[in-house]
Amino acid sequence: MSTIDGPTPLPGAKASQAAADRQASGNIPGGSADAVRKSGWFGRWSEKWRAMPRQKQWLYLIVIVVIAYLLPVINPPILSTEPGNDFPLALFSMAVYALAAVGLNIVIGYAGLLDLGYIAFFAVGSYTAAMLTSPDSPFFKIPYLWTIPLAILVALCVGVILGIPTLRLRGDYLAIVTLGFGEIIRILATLIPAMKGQVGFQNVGRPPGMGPDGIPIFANSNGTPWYWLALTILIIVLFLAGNLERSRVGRSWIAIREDEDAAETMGVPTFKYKVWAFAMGAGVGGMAGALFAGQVGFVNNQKFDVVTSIMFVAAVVLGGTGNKVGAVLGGAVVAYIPLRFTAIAEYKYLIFGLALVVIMIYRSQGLLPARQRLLAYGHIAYAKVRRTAPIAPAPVTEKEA
Amino acid sequence: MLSTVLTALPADSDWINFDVPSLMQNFWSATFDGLTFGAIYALVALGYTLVYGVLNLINFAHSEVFIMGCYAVFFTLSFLGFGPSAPNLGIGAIILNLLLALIAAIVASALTAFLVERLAYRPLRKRNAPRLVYLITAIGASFTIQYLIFLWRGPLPEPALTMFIPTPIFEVFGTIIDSQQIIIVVAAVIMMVVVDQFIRRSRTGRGIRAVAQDPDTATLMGVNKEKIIVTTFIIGGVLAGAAALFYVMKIPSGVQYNGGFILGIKAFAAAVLGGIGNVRGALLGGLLLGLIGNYGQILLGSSQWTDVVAFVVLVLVLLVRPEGILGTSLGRSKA
Amino acid sequence: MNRKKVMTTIATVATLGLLLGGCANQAAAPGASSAGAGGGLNLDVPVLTSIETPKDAVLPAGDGKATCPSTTTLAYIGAETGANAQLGINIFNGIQLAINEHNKSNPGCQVAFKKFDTEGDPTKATGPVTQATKEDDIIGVIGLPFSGESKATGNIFEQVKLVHITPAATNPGLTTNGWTTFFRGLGNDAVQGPAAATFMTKTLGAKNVYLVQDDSDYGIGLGATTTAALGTALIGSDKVTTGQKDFSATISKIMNSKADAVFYSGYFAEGAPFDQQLVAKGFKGAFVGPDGVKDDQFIKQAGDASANAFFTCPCIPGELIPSFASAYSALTNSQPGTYSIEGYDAATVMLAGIDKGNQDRAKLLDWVKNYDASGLSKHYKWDDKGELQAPAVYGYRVKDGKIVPIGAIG
Amino acid sequence: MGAHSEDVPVPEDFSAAEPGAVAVSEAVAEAAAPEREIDVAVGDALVEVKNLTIKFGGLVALDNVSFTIKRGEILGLIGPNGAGKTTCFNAMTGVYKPTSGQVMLEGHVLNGMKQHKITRAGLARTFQNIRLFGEMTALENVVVGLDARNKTSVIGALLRLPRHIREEKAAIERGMALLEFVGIAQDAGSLARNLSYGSQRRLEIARALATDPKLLCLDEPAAGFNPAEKEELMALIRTIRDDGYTVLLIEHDMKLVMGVTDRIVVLEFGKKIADDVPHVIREDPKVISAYLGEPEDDFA
Repeated sequence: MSTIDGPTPLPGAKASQAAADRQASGNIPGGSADAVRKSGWFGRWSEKWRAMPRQKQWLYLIVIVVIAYLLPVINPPILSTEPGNDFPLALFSMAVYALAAVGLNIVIGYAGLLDLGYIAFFAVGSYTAAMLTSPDSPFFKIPYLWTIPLAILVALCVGVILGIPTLRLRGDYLAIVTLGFGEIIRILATLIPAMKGQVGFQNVGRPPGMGPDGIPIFANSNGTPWYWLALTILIIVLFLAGNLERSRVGRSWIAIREDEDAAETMGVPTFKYKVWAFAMGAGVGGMAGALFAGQVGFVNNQKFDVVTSIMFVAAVVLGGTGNKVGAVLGGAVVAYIPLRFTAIAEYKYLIFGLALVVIMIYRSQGLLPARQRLLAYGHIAYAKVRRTAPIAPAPVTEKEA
Repeated sequence: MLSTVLTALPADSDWINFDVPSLMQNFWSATFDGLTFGAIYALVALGYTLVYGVLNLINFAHSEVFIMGCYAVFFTLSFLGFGPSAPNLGIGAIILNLLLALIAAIVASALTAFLVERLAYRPLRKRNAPRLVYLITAIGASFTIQYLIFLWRGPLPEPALTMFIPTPIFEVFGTIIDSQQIIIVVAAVIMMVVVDQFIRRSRTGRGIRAVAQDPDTATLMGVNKEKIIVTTFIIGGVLAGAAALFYVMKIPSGVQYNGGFILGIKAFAAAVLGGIGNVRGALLGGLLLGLIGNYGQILLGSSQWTDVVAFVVLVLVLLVRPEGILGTSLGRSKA
Repeated sequence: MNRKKVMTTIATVATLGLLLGGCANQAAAPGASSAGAGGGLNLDVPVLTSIETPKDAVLPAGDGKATCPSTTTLAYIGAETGANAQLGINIFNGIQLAINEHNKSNPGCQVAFKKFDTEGDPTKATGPVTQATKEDDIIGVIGLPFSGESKATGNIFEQVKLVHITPAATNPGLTTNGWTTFFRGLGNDAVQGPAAATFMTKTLGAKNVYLVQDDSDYGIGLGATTTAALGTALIGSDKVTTGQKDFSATISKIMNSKADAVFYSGYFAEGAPFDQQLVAKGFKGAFVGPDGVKDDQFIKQAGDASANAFFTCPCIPGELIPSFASAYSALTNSQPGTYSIEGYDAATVMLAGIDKGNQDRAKLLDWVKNYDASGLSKHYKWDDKGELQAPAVYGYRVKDGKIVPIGAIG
Repeated sequence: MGAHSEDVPVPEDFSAAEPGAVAVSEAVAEAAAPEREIDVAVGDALVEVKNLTIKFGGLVALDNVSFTIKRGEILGLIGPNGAGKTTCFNAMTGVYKPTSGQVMLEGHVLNGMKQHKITRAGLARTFQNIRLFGEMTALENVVVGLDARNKTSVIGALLRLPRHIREEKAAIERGMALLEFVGIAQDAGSLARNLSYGSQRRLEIARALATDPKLLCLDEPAAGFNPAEKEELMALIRTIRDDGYTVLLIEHDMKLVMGVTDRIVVLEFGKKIADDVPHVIREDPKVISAYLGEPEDDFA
């Protein structure tokens, strides 16, 4: 039993029923009316997006990215988390959460593996950075920036090590086992003396550079450069995730999510790709952890608990499972809400909980339910189809439903 | 990474060692304590297992169903004059009061379960939402309830109240077994047996199994699926309410806004260990998890090991038996 | 089905009856009377009813003639929510009291007070601390209460030379970071641990002490200094986890070890249920905890079991200073809690500086560095690392459901 | 349950084009799998099933069944309900492990191989109860099948190395060709779950063909079709065979089986009871008695 019941192929009676339904709804399978009804103004918005010429899309993207970079400088009044929390630092937190959510989206959204212990990889990344840069650690030291690729690598390996035994399990069994592993990693940080438990590691390294006032550019109180670093990494990761999505790898993941047995029968080495998904997600999580460790400058075992892990899952689903842009949005929102509402500190988690329930009830597909595109050159083919088949009433291709 | 950490460790690398003499010395007390707590796990685990059986849903808000029961116990007993000191009452009066608390807890938990189902899950079922979405609303509902309690009662646990002083009843292998342990284990096992029989024999129980096996066919055969789902949530709530009474009995200061969360996770692990969807599996899983945790922490020398040992065993069991120890599901269990 | 339920209920009731029958015949609850229960232990330590406040104690009110810009702000940074919120609430109420008293008598100098919430979590602390350091009006900070968050953020204060006095963080390592802006308003664990050991072995006369520590920075640090000071009196030790509720395995080890005193190095959230379960299992000895356990919440959550509890604390019993206690309860409708008076005194140090014209960060830092005067609780003079020069550790015990002081113990 | 042919503008096209279909499709198959060696040695054994036995607990689902599938033929596997057709099928494609016996493809033993390796070895299948990837477009579904022959690695995809780009472009082209071949090219961009029933069945065939199989196993491909659609399907299957593929067909509908297959293996209670060309099977008393009681008027 897979945890993500993708809309299954429709056998027997259900199929004809569904077909009849479709006829009733105007006989436009996956037609625009259908889509708009299901996804509201976001859907309309994303439809417009698809209809735009590529140059225009790029233009918009560049504007969005520039605005994203300028956010800490603009510090927009209503959006800002001040006076409770420093806004650039809040943005950094949001970017880190978004990064983690993009990584987890590979595991949950693409491959359909419910991982409730994702925090383990975040923790591995944090500890990698801390133990190789903090003066509190007995290990050899390397410059902070080197710990980022290393954190990816270590987390990736841990992902493979944890994945090989656990990924034979399906669905909710996988969920509880990953949850367990998440806890185990945290507790081991308490139990293994070298990992220093709650005592933790102080003065975790930072990227080089000194400001004119003698304070390092990447001081842990200086959110803006950290945010820019995280945002840049986030954008690169989004590009790479897009590459994976529109390839054999992404297709295999989605196929596994949709129907693991059928995927195996179609020649997809499902186990191998599940491990890859796990490892890729872990790598991104590890990177997010290393960034986080660098900014906070202090790593101990307190942050890596089940609740944070579940927050990451919430971010992915909230944003729209399977949609990497949605994951960015989900991650940012999940990090933002508690930071924004510190003025009413006591209500922040209540607001968070209610928001999860309400959003999920009214937008079950998440905030951005756009479907992933799985072919690098799909638009060419689909365009050809559109040209040659003018009879079909405006076949809306490769769009969400 | 672990291995690098281990090999690169300086002299203090003896963080893991097996204290067998300590385990031998404390074996029986660890066993009885483990069974007591395991029985509580089992009762909560049943709630997870039943809901999972009919809806294939991890009801993350079940821990809050449980904690509402704890609050009901606390308020009822406070109202009845219980406090930090052992009550100066006769046996009959104590039993009566505890029964009242039990009823209150059952009502509170069942009501919470009902409301969670009604407000968080039913709207999703109507919309045919993907299953992951249920998980997130469950988490959202869990947070909401927790922080409603937080706003109402504050961050701290409620003051302790003593129901009765546990008295030694008899001694086995040099270890005293007290009245509290016996009450909890015996009552929990009786309840589980009742539920098991109820699922197997009653009409509603058959309905539950039918829905668990195949919701569509069950509906075609005239089973009212919605009603069955609500009933299942309520049964889970009733058991969580009972568990709440025993939990507060054992840990008087456990009544706290987030007090159910970790216990909920352990109970869910117990359900999976025994074979999720399987009523007897929940009992077995709960008791085993209680025992394993206790043995593990004594063997390894600190209670910080409890969860590590419990989860490692869970993983190992699942690797050998991917469906849990008693791996048949609720639907397929024999009538 | 109904019949079955009824039958089960009857069966359950019958069982309950049987078992409770056994308990009703038993004598009074163990631990209900603490005196002499521990066989050879001297548990009846006399209670202190008043302490002497320094005659020359500086009070926040000052001389009433101070003037300062209306933007002058002091801040509290620390837990307002989260598991350890109560400690934070105790502290900022103390600060609020000091500032209220100051502003009332100094119409020309109205100092503003701001609070920032860290939840006591080191990873959440950088945001609020950075925000506070960016607000130029904030010239002095009281906080952060916990060692972990202090460790994570000390360098941010250092970068902008913003003075902060912690009213509660006791980890000895905090003053070894070379920070010039960090001051500790109480004795650290290196002072408390030995004092606790002496208290147990000498005052209580314990021969076999079992030490249980949690996994917190605080618990581990204090556990280490106490272990060292106990020497051969220590017969065993165990570790527990933050958030743990069931201590049965640890307790069975303690019972088998025949310990006559248990030292719990951690916080009340775990300490209270631990003591409660310990006594419920028939433990007759003394339960000793440090300042993290000393809280009214401990008594509430441990119930009657708390009758066997003693505490050590580098904090001064604020409730024994009548003027402070009454003013505090007028403000908050509750008695002063642990560290209320430390918060009050720390605020007083800074307010006195402001009154003397030290109204920017650099001057206020200098003021605190060279401070040498008595507060309501003790004498405040820091060494070059930011440690108090003459800290005191007090002993407390539970008597009739209240925490009462039993005098200085080291 | 009839499919809604108005959903499917394809069949009309297809039946109209039927006379020339073979000629067209050869070119199509060429595009779909250009590296494929056209098998000339028609008639030698492609797959050998030897003494295949499968037991579930005490139940013998398949009892010592042997048969061969010759290169270039359409072999029908029939039998009453519960005769073990699907079990046999699942054992061949690696879903079940045989209790004893062997399945060999071109002399290589398939037993114990992972399912995806069996597929890559050249054995593809469709599902009786359609199992498409619902959230993917028709084209993407087919490309998943094509990926069985692609070699892009994760790193290659991540960095868009040349091979990835080459394979992606080729995959689109071949995928479209295959969709055209089964007649649903217009729906290339529609989500599989939104396709009509008939198109979903066709898409399953296209997806299986995309793995470039030596043997194509179809599990009741005509289930739920009306007679007209069955006709079209028969034509399609023949075209596939004429294109050089070998086909194993499990089917309930006798008319379809008799009309399209070159040879038929009949199972009953897990045992093979007949193995011959259609017109002999039609007369076989054992087969007739096996089917007695089953109201298959097509057959009687």
